[in-house]
Amino acid sequence: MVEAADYQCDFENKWCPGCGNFGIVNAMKDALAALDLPAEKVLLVSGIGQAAKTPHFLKCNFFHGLHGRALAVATGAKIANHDISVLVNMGDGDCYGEGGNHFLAAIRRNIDITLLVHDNRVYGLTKGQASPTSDRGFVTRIQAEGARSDPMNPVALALSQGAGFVARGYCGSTDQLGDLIRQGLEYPGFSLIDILQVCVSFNHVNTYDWYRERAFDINENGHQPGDLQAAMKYAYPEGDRIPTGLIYRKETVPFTQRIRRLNAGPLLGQEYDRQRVQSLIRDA
Amino acid sequence: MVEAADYQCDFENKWCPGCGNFGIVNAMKDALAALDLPAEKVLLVSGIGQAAKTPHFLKCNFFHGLHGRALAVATGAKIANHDISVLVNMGDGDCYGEGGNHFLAAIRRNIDITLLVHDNRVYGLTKGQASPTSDRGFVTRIQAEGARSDPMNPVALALSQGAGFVARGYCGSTDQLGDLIRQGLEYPGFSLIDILQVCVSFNHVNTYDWYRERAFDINENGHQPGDLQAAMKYAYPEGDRIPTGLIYRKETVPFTQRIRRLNAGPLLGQEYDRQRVQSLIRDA
Amino acid sequence: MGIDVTVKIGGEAGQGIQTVGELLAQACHQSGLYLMAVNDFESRIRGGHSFMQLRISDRPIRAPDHRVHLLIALNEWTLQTHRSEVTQGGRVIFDSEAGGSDELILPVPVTKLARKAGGRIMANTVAAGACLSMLGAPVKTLEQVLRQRFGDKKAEVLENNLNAAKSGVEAVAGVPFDWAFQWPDRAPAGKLLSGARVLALGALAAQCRFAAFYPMSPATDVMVNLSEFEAQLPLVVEQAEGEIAAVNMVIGASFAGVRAMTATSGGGFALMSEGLGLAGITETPIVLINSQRPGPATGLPTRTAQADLRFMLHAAQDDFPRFILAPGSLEAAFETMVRAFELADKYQVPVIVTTDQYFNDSLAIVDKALELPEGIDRHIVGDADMDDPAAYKRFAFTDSGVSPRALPCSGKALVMASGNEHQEDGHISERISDRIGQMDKRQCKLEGMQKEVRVPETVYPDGRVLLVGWGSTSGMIRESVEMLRAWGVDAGAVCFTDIWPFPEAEVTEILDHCRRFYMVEQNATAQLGWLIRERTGRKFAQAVLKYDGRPFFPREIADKVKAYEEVS
Amino acid sequence: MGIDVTVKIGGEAGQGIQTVGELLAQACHQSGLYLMAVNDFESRIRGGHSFMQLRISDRPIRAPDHRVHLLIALNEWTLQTHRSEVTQGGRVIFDSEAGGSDELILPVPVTKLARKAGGRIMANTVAAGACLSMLGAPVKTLEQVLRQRFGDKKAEVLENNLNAAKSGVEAVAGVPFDWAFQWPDRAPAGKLLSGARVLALGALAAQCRFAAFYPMSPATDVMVNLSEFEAQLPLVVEQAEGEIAAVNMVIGASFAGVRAMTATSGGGFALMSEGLGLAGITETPIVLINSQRPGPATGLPTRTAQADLRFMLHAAQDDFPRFILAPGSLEAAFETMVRAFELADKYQVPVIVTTDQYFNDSLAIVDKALELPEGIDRHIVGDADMDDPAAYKRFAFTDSGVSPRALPCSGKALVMASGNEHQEDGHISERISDRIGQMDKRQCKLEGMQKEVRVPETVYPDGRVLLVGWGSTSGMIRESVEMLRAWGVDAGAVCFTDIWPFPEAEVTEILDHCRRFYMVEQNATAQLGWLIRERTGRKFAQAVLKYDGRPFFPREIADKVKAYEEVS
Ligand SMILES: Cc1ncc(C[n+]2csc(CCOP(=O)(O)OP(=O)(O)O)c2C)c(N)n1
Ligand SMILES: Cc1ncc(C[n+]2csc(CCOP(=O)(O)OP(=O)(O)O)c2C)c(N)n1
Ligand code: SF4
Ligand code: SF4
Ligand SMILES: [Mg+2]
Ligand SMILES: [Mg+2]
Repeated sequence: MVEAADYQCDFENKWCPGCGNFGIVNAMKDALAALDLPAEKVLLVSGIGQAAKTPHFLKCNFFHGLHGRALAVATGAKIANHDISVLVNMGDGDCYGEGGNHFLAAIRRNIDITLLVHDNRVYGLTKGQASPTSDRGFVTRIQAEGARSDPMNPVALALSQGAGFVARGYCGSTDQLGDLIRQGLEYPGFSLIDILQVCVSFNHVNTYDWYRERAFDINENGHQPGDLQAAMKYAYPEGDRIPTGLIYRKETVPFTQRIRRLNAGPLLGQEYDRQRVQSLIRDA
Repeated sequence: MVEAADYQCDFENKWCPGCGNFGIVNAMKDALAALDLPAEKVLLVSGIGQAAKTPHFLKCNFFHGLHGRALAVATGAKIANHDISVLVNMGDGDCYGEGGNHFLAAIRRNIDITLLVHDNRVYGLTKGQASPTSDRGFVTRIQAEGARSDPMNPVALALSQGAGFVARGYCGSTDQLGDLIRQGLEYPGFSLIDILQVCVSFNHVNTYDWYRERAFDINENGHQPGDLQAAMKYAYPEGDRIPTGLIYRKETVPFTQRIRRLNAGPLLGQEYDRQRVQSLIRDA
Repeated sequence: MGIDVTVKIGGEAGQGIQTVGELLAQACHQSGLYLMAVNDFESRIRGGHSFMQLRISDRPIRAPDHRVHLLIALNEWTLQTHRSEVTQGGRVIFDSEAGGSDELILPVPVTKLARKAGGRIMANTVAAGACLSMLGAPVKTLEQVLRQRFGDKKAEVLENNLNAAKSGVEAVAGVPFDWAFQWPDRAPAGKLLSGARVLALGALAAQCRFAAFYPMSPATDVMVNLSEFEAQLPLVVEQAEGEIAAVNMVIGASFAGVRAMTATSGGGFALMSEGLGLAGITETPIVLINSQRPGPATGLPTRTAQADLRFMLHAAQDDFPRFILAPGSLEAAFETMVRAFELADKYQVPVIVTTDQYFNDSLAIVDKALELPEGIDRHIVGDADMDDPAAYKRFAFTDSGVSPRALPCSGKALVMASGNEHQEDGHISERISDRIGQMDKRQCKLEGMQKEVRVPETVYPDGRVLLVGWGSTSGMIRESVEMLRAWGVDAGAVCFTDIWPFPEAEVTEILDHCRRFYMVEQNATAQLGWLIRERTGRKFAQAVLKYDGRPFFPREIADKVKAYEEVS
Repeated sequence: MGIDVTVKIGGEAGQGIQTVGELLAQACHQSGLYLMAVNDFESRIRGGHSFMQLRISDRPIRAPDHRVHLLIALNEWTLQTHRSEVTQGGRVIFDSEAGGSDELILPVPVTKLARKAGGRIMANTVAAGACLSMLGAPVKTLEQVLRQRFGDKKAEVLENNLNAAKSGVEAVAGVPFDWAFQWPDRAPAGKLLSGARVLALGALAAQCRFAAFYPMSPATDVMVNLSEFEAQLPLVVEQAEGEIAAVNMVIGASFAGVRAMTATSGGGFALMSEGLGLAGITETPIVLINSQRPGPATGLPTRTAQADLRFMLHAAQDDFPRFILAPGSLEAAFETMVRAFELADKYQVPVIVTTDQYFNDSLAIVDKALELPEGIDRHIVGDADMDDPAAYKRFAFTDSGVSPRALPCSGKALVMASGNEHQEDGHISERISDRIGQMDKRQCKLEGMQKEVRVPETVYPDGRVLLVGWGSTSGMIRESVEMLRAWGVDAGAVCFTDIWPFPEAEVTEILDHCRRFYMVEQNATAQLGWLIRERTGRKFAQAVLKYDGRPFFPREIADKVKAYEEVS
């Protein structure tokens, strides 16, 4: 039996006290334990930013790469060895800003990884610039007149492009979040969990109090994740209420199953027939 | 009075005979003439690809840049001089593949440019690989098992992110297309016109015949561009029918109006008060 | 002198120039001849002007010739542009119904004959027939090739093509041609391959299992060739959403344990440069082919250059070790790919293999058998190799700088990697000791790497003057040296394959033997020349540079060097 | 000897180290002293360990000192880590309620006093008060600074801070301190600015109207400083969706007619490299600041390095002209920015201005008035300057390589630009004559550009040994030379500001005067050293290299050179 504590890591944490990321790490551990997934079966991949430091704070295999590029790394790793569970931690700037194009491509590939976006609506590690999910008008040191772009809606985007598993979590609701992550890991295909994450140092608008007043659980309220139209509605906050939970889920064919060759097992493990290669080259 | 013929250019055209791009160029000329826009008022920006060669085939000011990056160049140019009309020509690979992230950002900025995507569902200039809009299963020389990713739906994406002007044109319906381009140019804000474009050399699936059977004009059929829900429905082909026309339009605040400074006129033309700068620097 | 004849076929893109070329090439190959076919085409799909230059010989050849013996002009433009290149006794077959042959031009109604044989599309076959007939080839040669090519099509197709070929042959029957030659009837020598295909085969031989790419000329064909084997081998070739994605996917796949590569050209390489550094600091083995074309930026997309050398050498912020290998022949390219994957794994570094459009798109005979390496060492450890897997440190300090590499999710040993500076176990660290330790660890691999580096190949190394180049131009340089020697210039050649780590001592020694050395490069600034100066202090006398996007002819190199020699 | 005292304030990120440092710096500045404040912090927002090192003097200073005279330890870690740096007669103020002062350590209950004065947050002010009091500063100095800083806040805030300061002052009242000094009461010398701010002011002075960026340490602060002026001037600063977008926006804005720039660091620069080539081939003037930090890849994000020199020089495929300028002081940086925009416009090329984290994040006194250039020449033509605007050719061949530049949409002249190779009017072309013509046109600008290049600054150019460096380390190198001379080594310094085009002749001459030269660089391979070898054939004797992410101290340079000298 894998326990959450097995993922306990004694490397010094580098986040601010009170940061919403702590809740996310706990939820991840819970989910991994719930699925009885040992570290040997799990690969964490991340970009660059506060969110992207996450893998350092769990005891696991990980690859902490470049700002914006985690999904590409994760895709390569998953294709190479599709027997392992691949979890990706990215910030909102990381995933929807620098990495926006890979986000689109991951949805289209339906690559079987679980993407956790620590969506704090701000660039944390670089000290508080507006992010793609910051509201228009969000004031920062460098956006004195407020952010000029409209915010991206990642949930709506994913739904519009046919994503099969789309959820919105909240760092303050660890149980719900842990359960969403578990479901995401179980889902065969690309799963997006956009996580409302509080940044106590740079986002003084979207605080714990702010979310507490707004976030509500749609599944508890009877939402059926198979209902695309309702999902599209829940993609957008309604007035002051922010829907959280599993917004949409449908059956899909994950990417590695779309590659005929991989039906024979993970690429890494497949036998390489020297004779066959030699004769193919001879006849080429 | 500006006439379409004013944009006639004697630089040798480099497209294949029968290419859908010819219809697009004609529609562009018609639209520019309809708006009485002289070349002095228009800047064409493009990426790299067959579509991106378009500016060479009109007599106009242009910047033919890098694969995928036209929207960024156009944004910079528009901010520098928002008095001019900026038209962008990109291919589907160009805009939704390499340039996908800039496409997202352009929608969020609502930058006042008109984007024409020559969507031939294939990489033309590089000889026929699958593009982001190719159907899954689309067979090419390098995708022998067929494209593995699901196609992107740019219209749905734009709508999901709050774009204010979203249209789908067809290279074979030049009048309709010309009118859409005209409306796009008139629209204050970002306008997307995804153009179903036939590539006679590399796409033998989505041909003139194929489109002729499927494309239909939703505006003729009574669709009101203000209706977001209907628009979302029209974003997706319904069975074998592909909706074309002005799918959605709403009032928005274009990007350059969101920058307080630019209310005083184009950046390029504003006076630079030497005294003031000197004293600002002295006091800094 | 044996056979040495060049045929040039020119026309519009879409007219099937390449098909004519391929038919001729196959015919030559079947007859046991050697050949080299160089492609010249514009960045468009139809129209414009393109041609293929096919050099035929009874000995191996490694360079195109500037002289044209037989020009096949499928349009007026070709005739006008290239007629002056036709050498003494040469002829032009010109697609025309006008008639009126003269000493040079022989009008043949190619298109008309094709239509008669079943359709315009057969024009290529008509042209090939006429051409082979002029060259004195036995009719059966082309027949054989057509049977191979169209054997599995409808019977009618083959029939029509055979007729088309015959009508081409007949159209020039009895026309005298000085350069016709006696066709051998030997078994084919080696294999007829393009550079792109050889690179792909080399990757296969090295057990490459994953390749990601974004289409970009002239690199795409490497991937096209590789993808052909996807169904038959444990191999996945994935088209990425851009070059940045491609290189990061390759890093991910390699980190997870399979040999992985990408291929691109200038602009794509630029986009990959951040990823190159990531492979550097995470010590992830990757192989990256950069097939060069002229820039800056989009430049001339379908043409050739050797102008990214310094960029490849210095791409990405800060210092880290890498290999740069530039094969000079098809045979070398196959082996270079095998070496590239081996070196990447052994030193846990990125390896750049660089070629160019001329190299990738040209066809030639590979004379050496393409043999798989004896065995492949992945240089990987597992739990069983460790005293205590729980204590495994991916970036442990070692004397060689190379740390034992375990794969993630392959045992109890946790594999942790970061693009930030890190401590031995892979966790990020800003400690001075970790920083210096890891930098030194990475940099000190260069010592071992230096020993792997091959000395440039030389011919006539004792020559008074040496011609120095790198990569694909090796063939032209060698042939130009022969010309120079024939003209009485005591010349030799130095052709670099391994460029980085730089073979300092060896190159210094070679260069110290000559009176003067000349750089021969397809760029505007003699990039290798300055690198030689940097690393050896030795300075080239002059540089023969070509940067118009077209490959060198041996003769133009020889001419320039001779001119320089005359004034020096 | 005059005043030369270093205060080091250390604690956790988020404790307000920078605030203490700024208060002290302002106090010194107000009193007419000179200073330099260097920031050292980790890539995190709270916790960990960071410090600011403030050197105070009555003469201009341009480098940090390795000796610490007064250490303010806001936590135990600081005390343990830095106590050994405290020099003879120095003291440590340690935030502790424990009491028990000894010769070195003076416990002061900083946090407790702050709480008393109104809150923990005031700890910075308490510390500043204690520190200034130890140094012998008149009380009114800090009072003044606090009034300036909090004058427009609520009265209570100012009140509390004044009380906090007072309690700090009182806490150390009467404590003897060897390094206390007589505070002058002079008018402030120059202006107190950070490197990032000076770069921004320089851009303003050059009439930069558009800047696009993607946040990246240590470049972000340039943009933060620039954006401050957005409301007051015709200036737009836009956060882009990534570095690729940033550089392309800048190209678009510049093409459309305004002066435009971006600022980034290593990884971002890598992503911009394709765009750099686009600026190159389209001859669009852009200014790009690359503020370096250690790599490879993400490396050490908040630390300093000079390790991208060769990358900047060779970034992007194929050859094209560019400038690389590396200012060595704040004054130079202001002027360099003005020059950068001027040179970009004049030669229609990209100009890279390079600094580093040490440079951007340090505060110092700028002694020279920051004056706007007399006038600004945009080197732009309009219809009125042309005989026939309809015949305008953006890329017309000229002797200088610079073609008259018109702006698009500014008249009848059509401006057409392409990242593909092109003919004179800007339309794409694959013709050999256009290719060679345009390449030669671009490359021949280097002749004019070469004349703009400034010779490296030298001190004691006749020294037997020369220390050679570039950019931000100029201050440390100069000071180390003084030390060496004081120790009897006949040393001089050569500090490069303009690196490319390379001042070949001048550097050769300078270097030929000395017996030996040593490179002093913040990278692992002596990047400038090898460039010097490449361009002059002269080779450095040894290199003093530091690549741990921390800036040089003059003393460590001097020590190493002395050691080399002793064995040579
Ligand atoms: C190519 C590149 N550009 C910029 C950066 C600088 N950078 C580091 S983290 C970050 C953004 C952080 O924001 P986000 O992704 O939202 O993560 P958070 O810190 O908020 O969790 C940026 C821009 C970088 N490391 N690499
Ligand atoms: C950075 C970079 N990557 C790749 C290429 C090669 N390339 C040129 S055009 C093109 C795609 C063409 O497809 P699309 O954008 O759909 O335009 P089309 O030719 O179909 O109109 C590609 C990949 C390039 N020029 N630059
Ligand atoms: S800056 Fe914000 S996101 Fe980063 S660790 Fe601190 S609270 Fe968390
Ligand atoms: S390849 Fe296709 S898109 Fe390109 S010009 Fe030809 S038909 Fe048009
Ligand atoms: Mg964030
Ligand atoms: Mg296309």
